[in-house]
Amino acid sequence: MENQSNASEKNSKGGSREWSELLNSTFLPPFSLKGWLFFLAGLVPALIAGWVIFPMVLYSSQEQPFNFSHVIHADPDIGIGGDTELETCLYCHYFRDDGTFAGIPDLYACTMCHDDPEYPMGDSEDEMIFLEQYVAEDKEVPWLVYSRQPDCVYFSHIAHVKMGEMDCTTCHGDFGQSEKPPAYKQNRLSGYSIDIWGRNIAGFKTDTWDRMKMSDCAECHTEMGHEENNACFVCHK
Amino acid sequence: MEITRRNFIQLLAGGAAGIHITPVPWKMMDDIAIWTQNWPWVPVPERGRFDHERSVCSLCPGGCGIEVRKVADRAVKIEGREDFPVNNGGICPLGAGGLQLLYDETIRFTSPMKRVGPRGEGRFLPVSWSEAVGTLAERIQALRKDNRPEALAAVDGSRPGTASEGLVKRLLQAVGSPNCYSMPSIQNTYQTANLLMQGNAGPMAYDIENADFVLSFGCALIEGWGAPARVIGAWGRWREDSKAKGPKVVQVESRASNTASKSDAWIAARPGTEAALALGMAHVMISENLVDRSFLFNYTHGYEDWIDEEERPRKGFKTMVLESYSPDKVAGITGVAADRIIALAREFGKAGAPLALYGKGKGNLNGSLLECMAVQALNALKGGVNTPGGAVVQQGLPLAPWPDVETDPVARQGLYGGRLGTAGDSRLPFAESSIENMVEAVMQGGGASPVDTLLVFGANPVFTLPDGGAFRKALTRIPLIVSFSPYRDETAAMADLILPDHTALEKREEIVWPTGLQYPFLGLSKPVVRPVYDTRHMGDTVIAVAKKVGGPVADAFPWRRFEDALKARLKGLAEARGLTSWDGSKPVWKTFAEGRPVSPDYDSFDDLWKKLDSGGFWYEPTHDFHDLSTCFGTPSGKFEFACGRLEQAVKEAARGGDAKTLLHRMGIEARGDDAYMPHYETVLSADAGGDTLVLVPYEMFNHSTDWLPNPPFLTKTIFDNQLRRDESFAEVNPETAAGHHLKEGDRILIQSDAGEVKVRVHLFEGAMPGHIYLPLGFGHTAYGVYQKDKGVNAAKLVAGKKDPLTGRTVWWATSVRVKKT
Amino acid sequence: MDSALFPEGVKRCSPKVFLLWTLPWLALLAWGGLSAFLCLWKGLNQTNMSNIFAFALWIVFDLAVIALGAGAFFTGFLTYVIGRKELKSIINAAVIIGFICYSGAVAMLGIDIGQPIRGWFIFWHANVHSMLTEVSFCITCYLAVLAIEYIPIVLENRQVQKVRELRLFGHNLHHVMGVFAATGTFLSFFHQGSLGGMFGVMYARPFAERWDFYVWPTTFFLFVFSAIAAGPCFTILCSKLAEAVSRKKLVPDNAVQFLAKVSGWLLSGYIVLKILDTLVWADTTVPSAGLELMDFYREGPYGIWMLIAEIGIFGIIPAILLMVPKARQNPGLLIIACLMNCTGIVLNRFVFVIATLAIPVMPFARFWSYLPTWQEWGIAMAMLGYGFLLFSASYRYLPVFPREKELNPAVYGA
Amino acid sequence: MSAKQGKHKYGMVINLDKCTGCGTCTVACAAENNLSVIKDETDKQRTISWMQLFKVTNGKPFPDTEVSYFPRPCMHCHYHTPCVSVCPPTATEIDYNTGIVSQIYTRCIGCRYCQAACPYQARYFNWWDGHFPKGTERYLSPEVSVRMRGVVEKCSFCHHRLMRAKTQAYAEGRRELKDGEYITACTEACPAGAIAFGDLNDPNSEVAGLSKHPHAFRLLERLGTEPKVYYISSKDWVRRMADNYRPDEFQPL
Repeated sequence: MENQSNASEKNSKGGSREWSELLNSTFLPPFSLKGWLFFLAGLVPALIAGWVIFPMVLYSSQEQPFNFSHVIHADPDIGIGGDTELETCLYCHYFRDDGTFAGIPDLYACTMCHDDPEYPMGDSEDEMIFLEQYVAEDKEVPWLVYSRQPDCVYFSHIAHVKMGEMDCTTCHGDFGQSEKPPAYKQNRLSGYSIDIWGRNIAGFKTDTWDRMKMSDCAECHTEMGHEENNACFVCHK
Repeated sequence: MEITRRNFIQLLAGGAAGIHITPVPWKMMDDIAIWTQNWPWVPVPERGRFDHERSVCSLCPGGCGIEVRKVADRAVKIEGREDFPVNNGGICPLGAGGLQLLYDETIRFTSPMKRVGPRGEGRFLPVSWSEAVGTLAERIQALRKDNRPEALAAVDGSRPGTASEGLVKRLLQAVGSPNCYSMPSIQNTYQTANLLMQGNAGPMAYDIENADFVLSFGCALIEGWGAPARVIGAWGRWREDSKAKGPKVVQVESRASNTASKSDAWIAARPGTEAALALGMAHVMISENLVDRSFLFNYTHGYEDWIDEEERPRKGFKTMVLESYSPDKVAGITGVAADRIIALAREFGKAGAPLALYGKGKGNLNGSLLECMAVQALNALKGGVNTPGGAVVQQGLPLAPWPDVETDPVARQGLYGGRLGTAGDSRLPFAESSIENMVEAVMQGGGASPVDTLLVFGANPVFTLPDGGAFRKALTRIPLIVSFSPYRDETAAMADLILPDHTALEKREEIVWPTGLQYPFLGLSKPVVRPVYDTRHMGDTVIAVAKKVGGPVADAFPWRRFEDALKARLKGLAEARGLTSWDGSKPVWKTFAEGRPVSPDYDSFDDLWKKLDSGGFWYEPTHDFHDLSTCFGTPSGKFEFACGRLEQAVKEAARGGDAKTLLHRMGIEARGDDAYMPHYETVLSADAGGDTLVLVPYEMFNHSTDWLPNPPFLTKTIFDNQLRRDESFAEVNPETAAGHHLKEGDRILIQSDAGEVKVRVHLFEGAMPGHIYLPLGFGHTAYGVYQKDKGVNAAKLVAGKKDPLTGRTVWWATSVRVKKT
Repeated sequence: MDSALFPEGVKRCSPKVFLLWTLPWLALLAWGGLSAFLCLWKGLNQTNMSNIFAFALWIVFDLAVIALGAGAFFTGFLTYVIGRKELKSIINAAVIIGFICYSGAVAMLGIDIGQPIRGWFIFWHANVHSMLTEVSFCITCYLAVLAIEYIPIVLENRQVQKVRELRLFGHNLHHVMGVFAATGTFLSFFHQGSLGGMFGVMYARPFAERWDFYVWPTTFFLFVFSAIAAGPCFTILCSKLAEAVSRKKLVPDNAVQFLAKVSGWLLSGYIVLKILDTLVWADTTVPSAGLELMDFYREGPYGIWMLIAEIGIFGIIPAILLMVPKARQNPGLLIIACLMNCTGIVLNRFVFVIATLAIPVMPFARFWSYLPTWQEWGIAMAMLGYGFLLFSASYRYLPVFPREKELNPAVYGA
Repeated sequence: MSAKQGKHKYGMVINLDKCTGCGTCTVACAAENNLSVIKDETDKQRTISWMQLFKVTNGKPFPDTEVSYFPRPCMHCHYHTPCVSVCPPTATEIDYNTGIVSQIYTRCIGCRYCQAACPYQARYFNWWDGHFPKGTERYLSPEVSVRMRGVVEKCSFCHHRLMRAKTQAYAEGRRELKDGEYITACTEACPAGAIAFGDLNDPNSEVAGLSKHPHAFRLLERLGTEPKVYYISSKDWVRRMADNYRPDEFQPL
């Protein structure tokens, strides 16, 4: 009995010393070179996996049904002209009488100009695809919407564009100048577009249109002195 | 080199350190947070342009204006119209839940169908329209070939006076069958009462808004009677503030219904004794001289004793009432204290513009003719006939008649001899048609059923007829049953062929004169959404069938489509002086009372049609109250207390023989002159009383009780002491319950001569002692999960007397036995 | 055959017997597993919980086991912070029981919430004003602490000891145990309290509402108090049960007696406060809500008996039994006293959860009764099975009772 | 301390003298807000009905019995909102600029603490996956997101209708709403016009006036939750039903 307890006493005292040695030699410098190597052997692949492979895996990429050039359509000589850039945008992406926003124009809106499937207005084959497969078939174009928010989100364009006098670019960037719509990248986990879910994998934000998440809305509301608009129901439904 | 455990740890440490300075953990955390919020199987409603369609609700005869909110051609909400004179913004539960009747595929027929498997099971296979129409047409041709066109019968739930009803009648007439049966509704009762006392076939038109004392005999005023949104709207105005004085409202009913409770006073008379109560009041008013003598003297017949053309002295209404309806006697009959009757009579008699309304619940089922007449007699006593705030005498809508049907010999013979049962014959001169009698005829004898082919339009008699299940039995003997119902209802389940109609929001439908409305009104619904399934307007189908049958039958339908037939009728309105819009500035009942003529806001029929199509209604906001000398179409040309037409009919039927036995067969026990005047006939069979209870089925406003399925949303408003899971509750007065040793929630068996049901007990002080109350509309055996097998159908228990003269079922009082289980 | 895993030189029953012993508990676990699957797969419609009984059997169970599990932190507190050496002989048992109670409770909560995969939002989007947030934080942290306290016991397994690093690791954990004991005490104090607070702050539920003392409603302190009063008794009961089953003496009497005495005094203190609290509540909160005390005790089965039983029968009596040395030294009375004490606390939690929700506040709202489904019972019973299994296994393979050998000379020889 | 004062304070006044107990408000609410339907809607412990109808009787024997109704939306308690303070993941919140108590379904974890804390039984838990029989998903409105199983929901004063009204106003170049531009679905549907809705802060609004009616009262006023739903009844027995009173505490008018 006696010696037993003594033994354990000593053991544990000695134990503590050994223990600290063990810890030091494993985790504290100076490391042996071999130690370093092993450390790096773990570190480097991890970094590659995290910064290079992960982003590729996380997002799927899809192309639009056919090419659409904002440049051509927004060219006053060929397509739509407006006194201001905003007016040009609003020509197709218009507000309805009840103030709701039409978003991506439906087939009906397009056929205002592209009224006859037989007679294309330009000479691009994409227009032919559009006329043959959609106008002729009277079928809506299944556009992939870059800035589609989740269903639980309510967003009022008129409140921002008309009352808030914001530019389209603030959130949508320079889509208006695009020759070709970029690929639609969807986050495999959250299911949302990279354009609202953060272009930068690390979550850094250089331009206002890099991201359209709740925090971004709130941030802007606050900056503009509209904290009151950070109440849940203002943007949720 | 040898790898130590330590090196391994270092490797892991490196990896761990590394991954944490990449976005992986942080980005993942963020994305997973969102991932947990996505539930793939939760529907995400499609976005799109918001839109509105203005139309009229045709789910009930109420004629409410509705605005249907649409998103990208989907109807997402039904709301009331502010610019509509009848409901002025309001709507009812059924209307608000209407979309569930449009889109729920599980309760609808998605195309024409042919039955497979046994009747009642409801298993069908789709067939093409041409095949379906062909099958029916050939059958009809065959019947006509063997000279028995009368073997074609129809049960029609279309509302009286609509083009739909007209087309069905027309089809049968052209084919040669007199056996067209309309579903019972309070309208029949009103029209017959009007015919007998006022001599016109117009609807009952009550100027409620302008009355200063409203005495309702059983109308569920705020629970769906008449044009619900109209009455409830008025009710709301009356209760605006204790300062704003509405009329005093008194409800006569045996149960503390919402109407009874919310009224200013509640008179609890035994169900079926309302006539006696009215006559008891008459006794007081007459003896205390609280009557409008000049009206009675100038414009009524049979009030005072009179001498007929054979110089015989006849008893007048006054004498009859004074002899037989003293307050004390009436108190004995009704269970209402004599002094209460006297007080009520005095109030009614002293009021400036009192109005006595007659009804039974919502009015989906028939009422009692004699009761209706007795109540109308009260109005007459006060001169409240064709006056502002009274019962207005109206002649019906000025619709253009269709060309007469050219019948061929086959048809003529069928029409002459082929009448089934005895409706309209000597026994029931005033029952234009009686399903009860058709059922009787079909069940009679062991031979083949006299009905070979039965068409069912917009009705579900198997469920709604309060006949203790007799109709269903009759169906089993009918070789071919064709249902036009859009819904998988009980009757359709018995059918062999389904020619599905559109539902309300998909079709054109008229609302001809909302029940009880004081001014001429026609509502016209329009399709607010494209038909969701492969269905067809029942009118179009009827025309198609007729065309297919060919010959004179086809010729009877000189129209391509239902809409042409409809327009042909509506042309009549173009001639009349009505309006098709309402600016909302002044309620119609005000302009109506002022009686100023208006100039129509349309100049041609096309103009009218355009406006009807967009606005959805036509009305005449004015009325001539001064034509009392001309407005009555009775033999005497006056308002008749002693009904000449009735006496005439009985005389003819008796053919000089003894009227007594005939009257007895008509269900009238009263003797002598009383028989031809509004009087009281007892409704309960002799075995009532003792330890039996009187079963009173009641209709609910917040639950569909007629042929339409109940939208599940409405069940949210049902209390769990009316229905709990699958069990119905019967309301019993605590005192009565104690007598039968029943506690709240007990399971009991209710037995009548017709059948028995298992329900649970709910103790309710507002239930009349000795009576037991069961809600109607439950106990479906068809439709979808939300309607099927929920509770029991009170109609299946109804058994007992028939209403005198009309032969309709007395569904408001059946004596039953109650057993605890 | 598994004897190599047994602690140094102790006797344990044969694997066959041990297996037989575990069977019933495994059965309970299976039942619970099925229930859990149904609840997670089909949703909480598998239970009889409702919009009226938003909290039900599971929450009662959680509150109860967390209260009873308080023995762990309190004994730890007495052992390491106060430094009562005699308790070293029972601290291991206390820790394991605590670990069982808390891990079980957390598992149950995971099934109880409607959106288990979002459970962590409590931390992700924490609302600091919510007592439940506080509870979740402290319980999770404390569960970690318990795990840390449990590890060294595991590491003391004979085979594990052979691995140098682990052995050393275990030893060193022992040295810092005091710190964790202190941390545990701190955390437990708060979540035990917050659990009480959860109900005390429902100020629109007069039956539960209590007046605030500083930022906390009195229930905050009462729950802490009652927990530390009942916890040790539960520890005693468990070790006594272990002794009965193993037919060995495992804990020296001085330890048990000390815990019992402490429980007794704490319980008596608690009861006094509880009575005061009830009086104040009945005199202020209740009338201000337009009610009278008896209004709460006339619905269905929830009569005034609850109050009498909770305070009188299962409060005062065990308090006295535990305080009087003669009484608590009598083995039979000691067990009875501990049982009653625990029952009283469980009853208290039951009343706060079920009765609070069952009694309608709106005059026209009606009273509903509630009976759990077999799925609900399944989860609850699995908790029991899990406890027995883990404790039995620990006893079999770990030196839970360090003084087992010296206390059983008959078995192990002097 | 008293509740924070915001710009608007939307509230409701329900006149029980006008109310006929027809249930149109309940149905209109269900249709407007994409409420799901369970097989046994009469299982009142588990059905969801943001605007729930409660039936009361005066308890007098036949034939003096009277029934009346309490349509009960969420009270949107303005002071110390019981459900808001207890929600662990901040899934519900009161916005003092509208006075509306929100519920964010994608945030809710379904712990149901809010249900326990609410004395009005105004909060409903989704015990089942929302069930929409074949075809009926077509009547769902995109203005209200459909709830998943396992979360709590409640009356939102038809908040999306506020947004709708604002959007309309913006389209017309107005920032402020006129009284009556924003009303809830139940208000709009009631055939008796028994429900009034508007901004209690606006002294000229209909509700502001009605809420000061001598017969106006609120449910469980004594608990101090400051509900923004008022009721009006000229009947003492009905008014007495709205709160708890000890013997002879209640003052008839």
